[in-house]
Amino acid sequence: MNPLQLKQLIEAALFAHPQPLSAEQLYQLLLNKGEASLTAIRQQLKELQSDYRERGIELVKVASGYRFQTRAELGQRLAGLWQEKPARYSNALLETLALIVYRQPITRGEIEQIRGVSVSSQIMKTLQERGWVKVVGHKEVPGRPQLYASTDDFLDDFNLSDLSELPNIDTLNEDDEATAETATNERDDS
Amino acid sequence: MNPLQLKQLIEAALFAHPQPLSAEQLYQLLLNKGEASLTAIRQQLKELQSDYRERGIELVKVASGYRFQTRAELGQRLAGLWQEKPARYSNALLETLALIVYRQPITRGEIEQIRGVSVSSQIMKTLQERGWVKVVGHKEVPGRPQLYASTDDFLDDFNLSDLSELPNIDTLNEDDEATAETATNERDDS
Amino acid sequence: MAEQQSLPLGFVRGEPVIEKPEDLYIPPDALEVILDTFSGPMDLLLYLIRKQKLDIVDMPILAITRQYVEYVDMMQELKLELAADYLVMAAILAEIKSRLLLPKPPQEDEEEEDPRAELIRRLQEYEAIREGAEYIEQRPQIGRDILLSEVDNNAREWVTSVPPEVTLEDLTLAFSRVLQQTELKAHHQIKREQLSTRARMSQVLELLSQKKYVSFSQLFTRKEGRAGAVVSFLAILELVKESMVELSQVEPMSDIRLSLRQHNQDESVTA
Repeated sequence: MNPLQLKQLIEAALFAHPQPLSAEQLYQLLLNKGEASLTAIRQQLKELQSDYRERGIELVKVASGYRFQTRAELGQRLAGLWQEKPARYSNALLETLALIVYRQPITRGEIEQIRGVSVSSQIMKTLQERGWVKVVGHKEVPGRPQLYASTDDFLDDFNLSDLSELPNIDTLNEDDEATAETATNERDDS
Repeated sequence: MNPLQLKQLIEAALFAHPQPLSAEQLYQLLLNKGEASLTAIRQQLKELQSDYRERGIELVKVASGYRFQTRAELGQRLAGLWQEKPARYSNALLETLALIVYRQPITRGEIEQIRGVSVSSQIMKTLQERGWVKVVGHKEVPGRPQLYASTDDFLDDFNLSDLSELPNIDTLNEDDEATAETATNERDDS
Repeated sequence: MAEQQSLPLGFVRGEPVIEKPEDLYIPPDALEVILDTFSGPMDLLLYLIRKQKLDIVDMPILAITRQYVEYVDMMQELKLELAADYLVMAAILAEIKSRLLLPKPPQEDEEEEDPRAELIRRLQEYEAIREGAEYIEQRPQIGRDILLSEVDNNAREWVTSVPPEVTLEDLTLAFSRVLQQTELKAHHQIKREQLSTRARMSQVLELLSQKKYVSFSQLFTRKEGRAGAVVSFLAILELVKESMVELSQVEPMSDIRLSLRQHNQDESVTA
């Protein structure tokens, strides 16, 4: 095998193999007896390293062998390749958010009672990480559950200057029991 | 961004990305407005292809874009890196695939008529699982059978950028001698 | 490939079995191999034609039919699971044969009337497809001839996650869904207050989480006017009712103070 063929073979192997490969592994896995020496492989590895000196990828030696990797400086620019399109929030999350916004301050237990299903901790975490929901206190009932409310960031993100700008979508107007308990200020619902 | 930087960025992106990338995708994913033109990207892709002409890996254009891959001639030698042999496909599967590729869009019934045998669901499943074949519509005949066509993944996996790169099969029957001779030698796979 | 002419039909105990063109004989053990080898009746038919080094258009229907039927009979005798498609083809061949044997002598120049025409057309199409299958098979294939790679990179460290967009419409839709669900339930505890009251409740609670006490008057500002005062007042009442805050007054006529309701040690043990 001539040096160029050997170099091409090593290059392709290092490119295709998911883990780094040492000179010894390359020798054992790729070559038949007498085709090329270990020294020749080392020589070609050195040449490859120099071939890739000015390129977007480089051939580096790590503990378990050689591997190709993209040049570290390019990482930030390459991030664009993996920039995922934003996903969609689940209905469960949106409903939880809606309840916190419209019924604040509210405990998790109350949200669960209304929705009839338990609210995952992940949802509460996501809403708080997003900065839309915060804990404003504790309800003085057994267990002292946290009371959740919406934040100013929520208003900003939804382009609202005040919660009263939220559409009024109370569909329970005809519900007598509820109405009896209702505060009657500023009635503007249809 | 100067041309060398652009080239390095494209090179690194194509090395790092698991799927092929088109010039347009590179433009959209990697560059900020005004940094480089689509034409400049195409230019660098061309240069990269020529840079890798003599190497163990090459830059090829397949249906869904550009990708680096090991040189096909090295495939057999590189097999040493893996324990498992790649799957061989049965004649039945290959004939079905060929019918879909060459005679698309085609119904299962039409495939069966030409092959003279019913097409196993397993074959259709395998072809679809591999992503080589997809349903593109229904034929407006009684029963509205599904019409199958080949996909870009098929082209990618068989190193094609376009269906027209496959040899034409409709000229065959004009030179009788040659065909009769060549077609039988696929039998020895026992 | 050179060995094409002596292509074995199958292997019996390691020995290749080669068909004799005159006298069809297939050792029983070879049949399973044959069935595996042929991808269907068209394949078998094509094989039989090529076996005699004939072109499809010159297909000698009598000989081919005889051989084909012999194969099929043999397969059936051995009770191998034979696809019905092979029998369909046998019937087609028999039909063509009988039409050829009818007294009307076939003329060379009347090719369209050749009863074999349809079968020949099908065989030609099948042969073309076989060729196409071969072209595809010979292409460099991912995983077999070509290897790809995802070269190590540090790009993912730089990826920032873009949170999903939510519109006001999404939110109000979600809320009306919740309301619809609760309406379906027989009884529910959902109370209907004006949103401004609920929001004010949050504000008061938040204020109290920062300060121990808030004076009652602090919660009313002139700027908000009468409506604002009503909202604040209702919010305080609601907070008291829901046991979230306590009101206290040190002496008559002094400012009323709001504080978070002291939590009861005994109650809090449950968790």
